[in-house]
Amino acid sequence: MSLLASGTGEALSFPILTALVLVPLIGAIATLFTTARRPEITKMVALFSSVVTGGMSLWLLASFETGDAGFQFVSKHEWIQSWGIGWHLGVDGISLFLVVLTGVLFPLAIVGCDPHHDEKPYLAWILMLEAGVMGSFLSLDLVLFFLFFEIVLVPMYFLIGRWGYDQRVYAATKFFLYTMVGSAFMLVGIVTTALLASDQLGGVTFDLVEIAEGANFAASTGRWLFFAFAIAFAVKVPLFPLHTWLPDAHTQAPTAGSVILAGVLLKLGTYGLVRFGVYLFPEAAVWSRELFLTLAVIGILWGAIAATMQTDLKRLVAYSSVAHLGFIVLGTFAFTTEAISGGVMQMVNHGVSTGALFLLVGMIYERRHTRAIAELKGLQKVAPIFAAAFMVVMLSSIGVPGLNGFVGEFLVLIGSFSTARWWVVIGTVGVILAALYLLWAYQRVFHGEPDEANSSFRELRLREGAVLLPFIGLIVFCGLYPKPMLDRIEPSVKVLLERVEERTGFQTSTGDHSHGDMHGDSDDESHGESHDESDNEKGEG
Amino acid sequence: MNPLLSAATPTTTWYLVLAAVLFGIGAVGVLVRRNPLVMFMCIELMLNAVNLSFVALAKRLGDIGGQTTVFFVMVVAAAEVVVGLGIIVSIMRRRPGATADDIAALKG
Amino acid sequence: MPPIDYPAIDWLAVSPMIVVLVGALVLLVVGSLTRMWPRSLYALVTVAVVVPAVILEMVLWNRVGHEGPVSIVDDALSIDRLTLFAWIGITVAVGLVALSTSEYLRREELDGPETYAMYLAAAIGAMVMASANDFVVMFLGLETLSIALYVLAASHRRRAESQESGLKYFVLGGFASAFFLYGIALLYGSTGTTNLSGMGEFLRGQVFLDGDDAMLLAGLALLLVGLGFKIAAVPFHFWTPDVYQGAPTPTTSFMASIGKFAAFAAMLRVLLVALPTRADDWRPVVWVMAIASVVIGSILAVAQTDVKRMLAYSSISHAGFILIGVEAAGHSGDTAGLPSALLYLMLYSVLVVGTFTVISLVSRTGDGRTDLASFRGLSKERPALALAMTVFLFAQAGMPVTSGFIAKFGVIKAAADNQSYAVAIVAMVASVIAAVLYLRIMISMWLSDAETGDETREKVAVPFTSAIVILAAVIFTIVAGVFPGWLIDASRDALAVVR
Amino acid sequence: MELVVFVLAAAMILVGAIGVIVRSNPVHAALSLVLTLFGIAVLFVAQEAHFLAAVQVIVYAGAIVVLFLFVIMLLGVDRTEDIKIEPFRVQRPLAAVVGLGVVGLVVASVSASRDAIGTGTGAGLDIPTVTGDNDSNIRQIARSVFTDYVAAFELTSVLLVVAVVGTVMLTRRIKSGKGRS
Amino acid sequence: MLDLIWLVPALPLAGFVIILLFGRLLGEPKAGFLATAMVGGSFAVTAGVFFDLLSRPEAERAHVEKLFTWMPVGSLQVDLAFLADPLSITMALFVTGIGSLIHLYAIGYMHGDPKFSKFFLYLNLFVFSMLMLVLGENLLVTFLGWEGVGACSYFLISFWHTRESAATAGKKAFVTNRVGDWGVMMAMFLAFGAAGTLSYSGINHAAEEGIISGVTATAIGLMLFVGAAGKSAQLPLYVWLPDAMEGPTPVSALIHAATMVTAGVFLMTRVNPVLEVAYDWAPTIIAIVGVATALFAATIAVAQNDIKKVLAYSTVSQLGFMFLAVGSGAYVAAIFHMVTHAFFKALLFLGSGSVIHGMHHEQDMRKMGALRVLMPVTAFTFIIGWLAIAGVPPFAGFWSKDEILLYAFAESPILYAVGMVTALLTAYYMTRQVIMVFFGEARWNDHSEEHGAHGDFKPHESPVVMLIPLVVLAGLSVVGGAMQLPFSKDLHFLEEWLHPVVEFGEADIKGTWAYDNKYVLLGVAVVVALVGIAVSVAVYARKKIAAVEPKLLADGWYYDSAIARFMGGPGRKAFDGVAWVDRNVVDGAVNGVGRVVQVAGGTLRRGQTGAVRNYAAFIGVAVVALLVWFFVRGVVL
Repeated sequence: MSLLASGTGEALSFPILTALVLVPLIGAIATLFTTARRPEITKMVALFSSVVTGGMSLWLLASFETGDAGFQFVSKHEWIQSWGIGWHLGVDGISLFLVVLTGVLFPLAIVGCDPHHDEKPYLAWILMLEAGVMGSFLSLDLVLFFLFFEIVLVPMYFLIGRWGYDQRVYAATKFFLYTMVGSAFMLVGIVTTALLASDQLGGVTFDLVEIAEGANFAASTGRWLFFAFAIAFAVKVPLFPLHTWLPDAHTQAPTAGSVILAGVLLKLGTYGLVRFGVYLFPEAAVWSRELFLTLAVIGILWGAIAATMQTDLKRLVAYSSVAHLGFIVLGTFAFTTEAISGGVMQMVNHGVSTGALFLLVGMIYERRHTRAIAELKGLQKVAPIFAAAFMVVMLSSIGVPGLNGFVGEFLVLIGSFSTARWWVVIGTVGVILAALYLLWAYQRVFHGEPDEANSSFRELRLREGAVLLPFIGLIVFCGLYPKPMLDRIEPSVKVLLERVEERTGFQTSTGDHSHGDMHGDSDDESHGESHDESDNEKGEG
Repeated sequence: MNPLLSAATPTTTWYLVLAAVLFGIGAVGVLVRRNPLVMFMCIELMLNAVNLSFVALAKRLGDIGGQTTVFFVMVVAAAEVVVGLGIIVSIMRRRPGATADDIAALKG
Repeated sequence: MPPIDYPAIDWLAVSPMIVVLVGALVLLVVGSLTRMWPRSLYALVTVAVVVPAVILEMVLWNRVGHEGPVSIVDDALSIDRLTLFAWIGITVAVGLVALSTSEYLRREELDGPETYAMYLAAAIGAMVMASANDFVVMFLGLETLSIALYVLAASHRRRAESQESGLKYFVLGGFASAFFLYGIALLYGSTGTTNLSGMGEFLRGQVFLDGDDAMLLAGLALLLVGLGFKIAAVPFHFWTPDVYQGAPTPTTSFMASIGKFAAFAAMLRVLLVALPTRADDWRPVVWVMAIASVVIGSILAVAQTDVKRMLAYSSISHAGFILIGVEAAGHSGDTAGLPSALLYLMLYSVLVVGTFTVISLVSRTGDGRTDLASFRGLSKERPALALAMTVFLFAQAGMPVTSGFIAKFGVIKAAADNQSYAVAIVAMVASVIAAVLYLRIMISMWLSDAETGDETREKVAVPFTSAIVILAAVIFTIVAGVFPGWLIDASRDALAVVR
Repeated sequence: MELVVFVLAAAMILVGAIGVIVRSNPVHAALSLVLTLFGIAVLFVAQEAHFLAAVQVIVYAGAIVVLFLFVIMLLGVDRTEDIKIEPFRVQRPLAAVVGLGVVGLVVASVSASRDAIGTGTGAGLDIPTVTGDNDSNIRQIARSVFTDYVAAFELTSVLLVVAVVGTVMLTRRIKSGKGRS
Repeated sequence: MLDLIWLVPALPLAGFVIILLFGRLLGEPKAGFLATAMVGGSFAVTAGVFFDLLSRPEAERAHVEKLFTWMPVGSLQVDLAFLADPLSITMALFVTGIGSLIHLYAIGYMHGDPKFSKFFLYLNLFVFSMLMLVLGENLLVTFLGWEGVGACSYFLISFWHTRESAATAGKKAFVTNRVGDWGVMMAMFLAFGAAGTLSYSGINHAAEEGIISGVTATAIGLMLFVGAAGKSAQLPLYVWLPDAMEGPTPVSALIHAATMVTAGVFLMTRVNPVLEVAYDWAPTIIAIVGVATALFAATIAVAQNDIKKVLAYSTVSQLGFMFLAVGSGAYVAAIFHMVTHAFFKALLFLGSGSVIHGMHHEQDMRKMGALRVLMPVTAFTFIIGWLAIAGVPPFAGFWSKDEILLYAFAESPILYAVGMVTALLTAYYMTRQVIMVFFGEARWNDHSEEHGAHGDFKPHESPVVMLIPLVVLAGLSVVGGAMQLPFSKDLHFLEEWLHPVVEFGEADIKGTWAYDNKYVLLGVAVVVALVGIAVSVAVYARKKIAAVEPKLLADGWYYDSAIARFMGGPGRKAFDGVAWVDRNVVDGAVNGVGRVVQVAGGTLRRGQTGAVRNYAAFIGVAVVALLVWFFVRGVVL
């Protein structure tokens, strides 16, 4: 039953996960030592380290043992012994693709975006960001995770603040502080979790696996702790109504910043909810699922509606992220294999498609120096290939089957339907709205007869095309053949859910079809009762 | 002689109460006077009140330590006055006749 | 007449203080008899004094580890690891501050041996405070430190602000000292002793009838006033911003590091050695002071435009964090509070010296350019300096991978250990508010565009000695942030205090 | 007898103290301070602290107040301060609260635990009682200073050095031009 | 042959990929011929599969060809697989058949368009998607195609995207379809929840076995119908289809008449066992919506002047008939009508395209007339299409429409009556169109100056690549009815062929009045059609009766404009409101917190007066507070 059981046996001499964290970090430092007079060398160094990281992540993907639910490539060392904090890294199906996504996205962001000034610190911050994100996805120690989760803010702050657009300082500050508020609660939660668990574990440890496997919190305690974690993640996701930092941050960030922010940073929140919320506090997660489902669904609709009315293209994409991330949260709190696997898929897919979308918007900005939808017109006529690329990415974002955006969304919805019926019914409306706001924007930007300012819009260049190609390739591949991903994700999700079921009695499988009729409510009620009972048991124990 | 007076021999408590009142007057003085020199004097009043308490308590406890402490306090008081007056002198040279309220450039 | 039975003196135990004292006197005597020494020599001599002191302290640390803590000179001083931890922190900080002062004084044309002698003398006061096992001794140490600081604060004779800060510090310091002393008097009256461990022992054996402990508690209240003033906790913090802002910047860093370290060490000793039995009485007060300090310090800091003043308020907020550790230490059987407070102090001291060193460089000739605008464009002009400042600021904000995170983590852990979750959460949220001010400084340094007149400003000079201090502080900040294990263990060793 | 002494001395003290805070001329305030200090010296005697009484008169009333007066004269700040005007409206009410509060609460605390005073087991118990004839007050203090309080005593030397050097630092005239170098 | 079924969609896909990569290289007309060849090849393969199936015993006429597992997770195991059975092959046949004809036609029609190859790119992608839709082994593969055709429809409607109206129409089509997709997704979720699978065989099996309860089946059916209403332009979601006429005419013919819009009917037929399990009122709703749409659209068509708009509303109306059939349980009739409709409606559209082509992109029928002389082939074929749709025997439309009405009568005479009225109207407005376009006086001379560049404007007959498809389709429209003739059980070829998929057939209405009197109904239908034609001739050719073309009908009962007004008015306001709340309330709260901190800081600052006496006073107050606390602790407590 232990998630760790199979993973530790991995006999790997090279600490690949540690390297994944350290290589970009070393790259960042190395970048700083290059001379500012030779920017191409700086860029080479940065690109090299990110490509190496990306390569390693792909190697990780290749040598990942499919079907093994536990953590693999585990790297576990003592670190701050006196506080029970360890350097514990590991990857399982849930984090694997996020790691790969990170590894792939960063080199593309480096190649695809131009900071225009101060290239050296820019690249250093990006690489540092990569190290932070990698660390967050790989950490299996609560404090280590927090450390990476929090440190990520710093490079992002500077990326937005220094290389962003006119409102950049406001946006960067808001992003930093907002996220920090969430982290504040999480830090207290982390510490308390470890201390409360220490009684059962016979010593203070912040090791995620040990706490999750060895400690069982009283119902009310677990709920408080869960909320302390959940607030941080909800801000990061961002979950309605904690989302308003996101449009500002996305809009003001430089293109690479937006790409990375949407591509991987937001996933820290959803990933955290799965890895630390549900895994550590299954009882509390089940107990509070209605709240999160509701917020997720509100977020889906709210983000979509708000996106519709935006006048700034980048802001529109940012709000679309709010909606898309709502699906992931919906899936997470549905507690079915399909839904959570779909959620994990969606994390990756959203990273790819929204990342590409931001790249494209960035290219528009590069050419036109505006993001205002009203000032763009008829681009498809002057730049058909560009428009086509935009279209593919946009369709992925809308969730057209055959492209990657659909897979995650669909799995989330179909998986959630059995346990969160009415939320799905409402949430699916977001699918309609996605088409509305994206197509409307597309029409305003690309259709029509280009006016004078837009008629000189440059067609996609080779380098830009080369950057977009992997994105589009992934969009199509993951949409048509998600099986390799699902095969790796599913075992880990299954084990996680078995745990939820075991601890809470919540019926997580969609398997029982004998009473699959419209009376979904009665199902929900029976779930409610069963976990209430388990509360009582834990309260006494 | 009225019985109250005859019965009453000043106890330690009397001294302590007197010291408290003196301390209070000193504290009020610091708050209401604007001349920094007078404020210092008020602080001296407070220190003297403490000294009085120490001495009275020393007697009550039968412990010489209280008296010794007073001795040290006097040293401290002297040192404080020296330094304090030094500060005032250096300020007053620059701004003759300034009151404590005038010296408020740093605020907010 | 019976001969006086002089107490035996453990010379090794007091040797660090003697070294420092000798250093002070040498600087004073030789310095005033000779002509101006070559550049930086005063500071280097100060460092040369500090180094053997630190070595001796480490030797003592080892000895205490083997032989256990002792109290010396007729129980007047305690030599335990709490003392030594504080001593090491104090002496190291003195060395750093002295180095950072060197070029400052040259720039401000105030060079001379007196400042360094003052530092060392003040350090003795601080060391005495940290080790005092007797209220009289503690009071004298406190006054030594305070008087030295009054003088240092007012020592920039060209700046009216400096003198103003000296006067304010002096008046309020004297006022607070009087309360402190009165508190000692009342405690003395209730327990019959001025000795901390004696008092603790007496109180352990004493059962107070109804109201009998009123004087004791009044004394405790007044004692807390004095200590609260020295550590700059709300509501005794009013002097802090004015004095920090007005004082010469190296003095500010002296106050913020050494002053705070000594005062907190003294506070811990008073509360944990003399008055642990009254923990239920003082803990709520400390609790309130802690919360008020973190919140009000942070909120007030946000509204400032002067960097020194901001950091003064932020130091109030930091004091609140340390008080959380103190509060935790007041719970019976707690083993996390005291180490966390000490660890915080150690990490914060170095951090704050580094921060103020940067400020002293940016303040330029005249020590007046400390508003946010003065930091504008620093990243262009002095990128390395700006980067160092950024590290310090993030550390102060408690970002991971810096010492600041470890410090906060320790305190939060101590609070959580004692179920003080509310404090922990309030403190963390307040630290977010405080982050605003660190961000504002960073915005000035990194993100603001140059404005007209910027190019005619005096360039920021980074002299060698200051660079060393900053570099050392940066390295320590990061090393302690990444590998804090040894410091945590050391702070934990300090639990075994002389009771 | 004791009562009379106490009342008279207390009257001196309080009159002097009030004089310090109400006399608008700083010179008068300083002179009132002398009155208070004398009154305290009297009470020191009444409380068997003969040595301290002497020191109080010599050092305090003598040296310190003279120093005050000297500085007043030096700086010429003997102008009267209009204490009828208070620029801060809240200041005096607060002062009243503080004064009454501190006095009231300390008095209340002291009287609440008046019977408990003296039950302490002081560290100086081995020293003969203050009133005993076998050793004079000055000897007892000397013994105490060089045994129990030797650390404090040594520390006063540092304190005084600090005070002296500090005063020098503060009051030395600034050299114009490029400093001393 | 069956295992080559994957080739059917693969060929158009290959065409798509080749044109995508080398489209510019190929250029006109090679890209068009390549695309046509691909679809033609696909048709050939389909035909092969058809004959293979035909050669097998009825029980074995289903073949699943699995390519790979698409989404395997948990209990959801979805394969990317094709199902070759009579229904899907029927669909595939006419999709590829008509598709290749229209491709061919488009080569001529799109001649000279700068985006010639791109047009075929989309067209091939569309055919691919449509084939995925019909060949899908499960709901999800169908949905892949379903959305794919939607996307292609979007691309093609807004093909001339520089025209604002085209762009808007494309978007409208997509979004409206998405509303329907919501229903399809719901149906999939429900089906998966109930049956644990998305494959048709699994779902249908579960329905037959009673694993899917009545209520769930009803829900699935209605949700699928929501989807079908979107895709097949039924009330209330039909609004996009008339606008979709903004696309090039081959697109209108292929997508918005023959193939895509019938997907809803196909889907309902696919899951007919589920509908059988559903509560009785569920199909009735479908029938009512269908017939209502039919009538509604027919009334609108009466007053249209745009040659394509008439056909568009006619399409909506005819689709309504198909749903009437579905709702009445006449799946075979629905498919039958779908096929015949594909023939004649494609024919009509292509004919109209030919007219438009000849008229240099003039679409207003009021500016046409007497074209039969100048465009004889077009006119001839168009007239055949007209007769077919008007329900004149022996043309294809007569048979299929009649069968539907037969079943409708069996269900309810009211449905039948409404259907009949619609049929009357259909005959009427189609006659009107034929007269306006091909007969009467030539009105286009009057407007020659409006055609700018063409100095001597004269309509001309279309090139031969465009005429071949017309002729072929005209032929099919004539003989198409032979698939399913009512006279004898032996002539029910289609019913027989579809039997493995659709068990419900004529046997089920045996004994009703309608069944017993089906020849009477047949006669009534003929009469009605002729009456419609006669009246129309009286009105438009002979001008004996004044034309009734109220604005109400011309504007489609103001339905579309009401929606537009709602979306532009309250709808937009509501959206704006959300954005406003987001900005001012949700974000305002965040900034408000910041402001509160700042204000608090500013207020607290004022306590920091700089006056040392104030500080002392504050400290003093704090001292008093501390003393009070400790006094309370010591004395009171």
